[in-house]
Amino acid sequence: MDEFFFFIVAKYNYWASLILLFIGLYGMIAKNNLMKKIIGMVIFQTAILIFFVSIGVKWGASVPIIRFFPDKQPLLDATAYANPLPHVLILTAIVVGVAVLGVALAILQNIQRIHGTIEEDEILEDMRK
Amino acid sequence: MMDQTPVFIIAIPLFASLLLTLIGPLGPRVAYGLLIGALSLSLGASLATMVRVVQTGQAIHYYMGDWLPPMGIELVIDHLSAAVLVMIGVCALLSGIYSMHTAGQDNHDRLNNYYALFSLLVTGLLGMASAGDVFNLYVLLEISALASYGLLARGGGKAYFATFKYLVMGTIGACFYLLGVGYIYIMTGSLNMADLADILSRESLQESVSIRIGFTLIILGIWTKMALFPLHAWLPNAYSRAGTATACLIAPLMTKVSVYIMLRMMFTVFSADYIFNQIAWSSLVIYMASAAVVLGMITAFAQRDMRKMLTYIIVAEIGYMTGGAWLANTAGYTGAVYHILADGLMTLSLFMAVGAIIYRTGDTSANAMQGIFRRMPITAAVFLIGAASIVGIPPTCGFFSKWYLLQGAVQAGAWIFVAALLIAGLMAAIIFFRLLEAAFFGNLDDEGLSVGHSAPHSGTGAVQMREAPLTMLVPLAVAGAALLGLGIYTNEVVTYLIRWSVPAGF
Amino acid sequence: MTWDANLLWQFDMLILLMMVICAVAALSLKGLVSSAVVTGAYSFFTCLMWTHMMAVDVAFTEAAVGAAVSTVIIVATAQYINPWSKD
Amino acid sequence: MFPVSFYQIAPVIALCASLLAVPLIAVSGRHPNLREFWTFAAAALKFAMVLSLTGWILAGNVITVDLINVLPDISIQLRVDSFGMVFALVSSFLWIAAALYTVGYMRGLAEHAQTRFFVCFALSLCATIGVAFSGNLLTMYLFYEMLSLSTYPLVAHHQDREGRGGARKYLTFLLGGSVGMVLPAMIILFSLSGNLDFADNIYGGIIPQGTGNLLVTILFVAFLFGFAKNGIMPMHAWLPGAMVAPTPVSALLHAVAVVKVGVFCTARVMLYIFGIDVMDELNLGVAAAYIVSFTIVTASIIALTKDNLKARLAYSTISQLSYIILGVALLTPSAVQGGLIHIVNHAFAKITLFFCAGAIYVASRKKNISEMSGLGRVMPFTFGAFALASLSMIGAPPVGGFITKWYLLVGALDAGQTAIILVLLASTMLNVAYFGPVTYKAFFGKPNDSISENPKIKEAPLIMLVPIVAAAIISVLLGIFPHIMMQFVRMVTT
Repeated sequence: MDEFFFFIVAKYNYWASLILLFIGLYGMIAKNNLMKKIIGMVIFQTAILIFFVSIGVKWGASVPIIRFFPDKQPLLDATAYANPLPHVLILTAIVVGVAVLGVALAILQNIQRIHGTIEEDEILEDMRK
Repeated sequence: MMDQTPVFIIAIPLFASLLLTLIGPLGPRVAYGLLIGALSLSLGASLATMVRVVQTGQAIHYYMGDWLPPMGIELVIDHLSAAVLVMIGVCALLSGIYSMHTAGQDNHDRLNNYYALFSLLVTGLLGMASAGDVFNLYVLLEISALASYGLLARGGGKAYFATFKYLVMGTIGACFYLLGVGYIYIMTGSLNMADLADILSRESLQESVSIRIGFTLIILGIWTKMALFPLHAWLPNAYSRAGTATACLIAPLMTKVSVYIMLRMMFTVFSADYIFNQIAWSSLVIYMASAAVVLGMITAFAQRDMRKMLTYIIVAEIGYMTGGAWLANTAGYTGAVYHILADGLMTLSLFMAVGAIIYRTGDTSANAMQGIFRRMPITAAVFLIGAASIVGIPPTCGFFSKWYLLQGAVQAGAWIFVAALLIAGLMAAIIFFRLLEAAFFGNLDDEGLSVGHSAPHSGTGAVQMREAPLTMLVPLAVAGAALLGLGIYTNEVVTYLIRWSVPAGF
Repeated sequence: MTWDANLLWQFDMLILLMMVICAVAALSLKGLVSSAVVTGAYSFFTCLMWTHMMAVDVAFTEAAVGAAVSTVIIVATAQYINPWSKD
Repeated sequence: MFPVSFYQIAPVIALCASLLAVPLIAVSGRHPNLREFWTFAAAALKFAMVLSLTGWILAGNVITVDLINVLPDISIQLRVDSFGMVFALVSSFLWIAAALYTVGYMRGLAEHAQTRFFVCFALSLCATIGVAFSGNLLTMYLFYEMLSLSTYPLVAHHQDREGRGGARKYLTFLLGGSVGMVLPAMIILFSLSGNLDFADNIYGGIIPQGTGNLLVTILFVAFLFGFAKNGIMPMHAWLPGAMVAPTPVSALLHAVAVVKVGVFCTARVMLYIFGIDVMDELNLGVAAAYIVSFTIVTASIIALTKDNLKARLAYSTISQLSYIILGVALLTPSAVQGGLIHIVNHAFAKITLFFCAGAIYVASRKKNISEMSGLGRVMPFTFGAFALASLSMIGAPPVGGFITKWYLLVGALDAGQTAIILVLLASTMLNVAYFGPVTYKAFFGKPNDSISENPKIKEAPLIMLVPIVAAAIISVLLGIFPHIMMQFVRMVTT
């Protein structure tokens, strides 16, 4: 039981990102309001990003900025820093996410303009007419 | 200069799209010229690269800014990507030329922005085909996806909602892919494809659950993007409601490039051995592909709207390629890759032919086909060639891809896939026969319009011919000729390009 | 400052809990504007989480792009459309 | 006679002659005389090329020409051997006759869309020669499909509901057979044997040793029924439906190009892909012989019930085609020779019959046999030719059909198949029963009012009459001098 508890707790950020992932997925698929779908999408993307950043975390590591100490060599030991590569990737992914959000909202405004609503069932009804 | 061709392929359309957003006041003519120029140059660079790859027999590795992998961005152009790059280049250039009249019709204002998105989409596709890095692939996937959302939404009206659905599904797919990449990265610490392939081939990782989850997520993400059968629901509405010029660009290319990514992931990053012996989903995927082929064709049969019919045929064609790739033998793989090239051209010529018919008649239903052979003989001829190719009649290229796929299915003993391919061929024959009969004889139901037996008639003179404008007709004719040309030169394509990329272990 | 789970894991848990709560709230609130604001809060907690994970550069970006720009454009759109959702 | 290099080019020229004529015909659509000139020029060139090859082939040579390498292991390959020569000679010669007749028919009835008609006519002849000269199964399949598609507009020529329905049925059966059966069978065969080239002789075949019997049988059945142009029941249904086409097309379809291509492909596959040895070992020959025997008898009985002359001829065709396959299926040399020579004999006789039917229609607008009573007195040449050709169908000496029957009977005796002999005799009786009355009534029946009171009814135009009489005479000559064609056929079996 302890081992299982440790298994759950030690990787809690992975579990949290998984929960957020499913919340987001639920929002994208089950919600009727298109704006809610978009918010679900944001949550979904962020969950994956949290997962990615968690990869770079290490025990006893610090912010990946090389530290200089007075009268000492700079600390160049890689184990002292969190892995920065996922961070770099995530920066790109965040920007991509915002771009998608922007396009989605633009389309949403046009849907409102054309159909007069952003509720999915009402749109489908409107299209059937 | 020749060493730099790989980067020109992508950089030229990228900078063109930036430039295009800035030159709005100069008018649509300038924008059109710039777009065509950029696409031609990019195609030229692709061709030059392909020639180099074929001559040297080796993949070209290009390091962006001389940063070496696994840190730097690497472009890898091997035989497979060279073939796909040229296919993308040709399709993009043809649909670019074709867009002159229709783009203006669909987008009344700011044509330069439309062309900027057009160029950006092509950049993303070309980048995906040449990326040597799984994360770059994600970024380029999203670039092309974003551009395609923008383009598809410009169809107006009902296109917005269809695009929104596509956007949601596309984002889910891309995020799954990214999550899968994350899993792979945890286990390997690398994102470079060649590097990953090297690490993943180690014994210790073969059994790893994380790798397996990563692979599953990546493949699911790609399947969503390429609209494989149960995940295809977004595609028909999104594509059929787009503007004509947009549909001609996106329909042939987006899904085909996604199939290319699937092949890349399956055989370059992971290995054939891992996919077929460790994962061992083959039979399930073959069933899915068979279902895609048959149900896609059946649904296509039920459509009255011509473009919607074509989009369901795309769904079926995706089944062809997926099935071929998962047959786990050389013939199946060859068929899948050849079908990427063939289907790109087939779909392009059919969409362009239908677009030209819609342009002249203003009708998107099958009724528009009536009497097309008399009124628009060249368009009708290209439509006929494209239809023959989908049905699989020699010497069009569709026959040869079907040949390889069937051969692979027979060798693999996948009889369900054989049956699905044959049924799909016959269904396609019926679908197109209906349209072509109307195109040939005029009215579908009423005999009044058809030319009676006794009426003396000299043929072409009586009905006024009214072909689409030249900018539509020329790419249309080129695409039709390319279908035949690709079919006749199957041997060369297979020998010089596809055979080189057959993964080890087949 | 280093990653030390013994010292700060309760804080970590708290942030994650807040994120989940914000996510659920953002999806279930009827008013779209409040939904948008809660999404901004969600972004802000993400930002904190990342700071805590030693990813300050990502946290900066998220603060600027996620918490600020995204919230602003969502709120702006919510103004343009019907601000009350059915679910 | 000619330099050797000539023999490499001649088959290609023969193939392309009609293909090259297509754009010329299409362009000169507004000048009927020029348009017809191109047809004749192409037909003459084609026939000359085929004729020039005869000496070389008779000397025992086989010409192979690789055109394009379409797949790494298979190329589009032409091969001229004595078997293909028989068919190529017949079809290229009959194109000239048919073209002559067609011009008369089309102008006589002032048909619409004549340019399209001649274009498709030329295309289908190109495909026919392609099938005759194909060197492997893929090439044959390619031209087979080309023929199906290029004859579609011909069948649907009238563009009315009936014509469209017939053409739809036509394409459904042909494409269904070829895409649904021949294509997969071909690919399975390719997976088994690694190539699709026809074997050098008719005994060995190319199916590798040790292939499962069941698989071979399945392949055999797929090929037998898949080449639906051969009209074996139940894949025959397109043939009566395609009767709605103008008569020159029916003549072409039923006598020369289409059905003969079906039969030729079936025979080619049976002899050069499976080989006599394999068919003998698995009893496939006997099975096929009984299947086609059923077709022979049933089709003849159905023919008896038809009053429409063209429909009767159509069922007669179904029955006669099965003779050819029957001969091949009996697997003895005489029977194979008898079957193959029937390609020639039936072609000339049946084209005469169809030409006659068309001439009667042009002259008197009559389609039904019951209305033709007494017509022979007004149209003696037409009905004379008709009588000769029916004799050939029946198998009476001295007309060509006799040779067929003779060899088939000898072959059946060799094979020891008494039942087949009975089938042949029964079908001969039935042939007499359905062809005899037509000629008898025409010459000796009492003319009904519409004929005796209408002085306009006279012989068809000369341009139609010449091919009719010529084909009938050749039909007779084939019976008197059978060795001209038999020497090709004998080379097949040795």
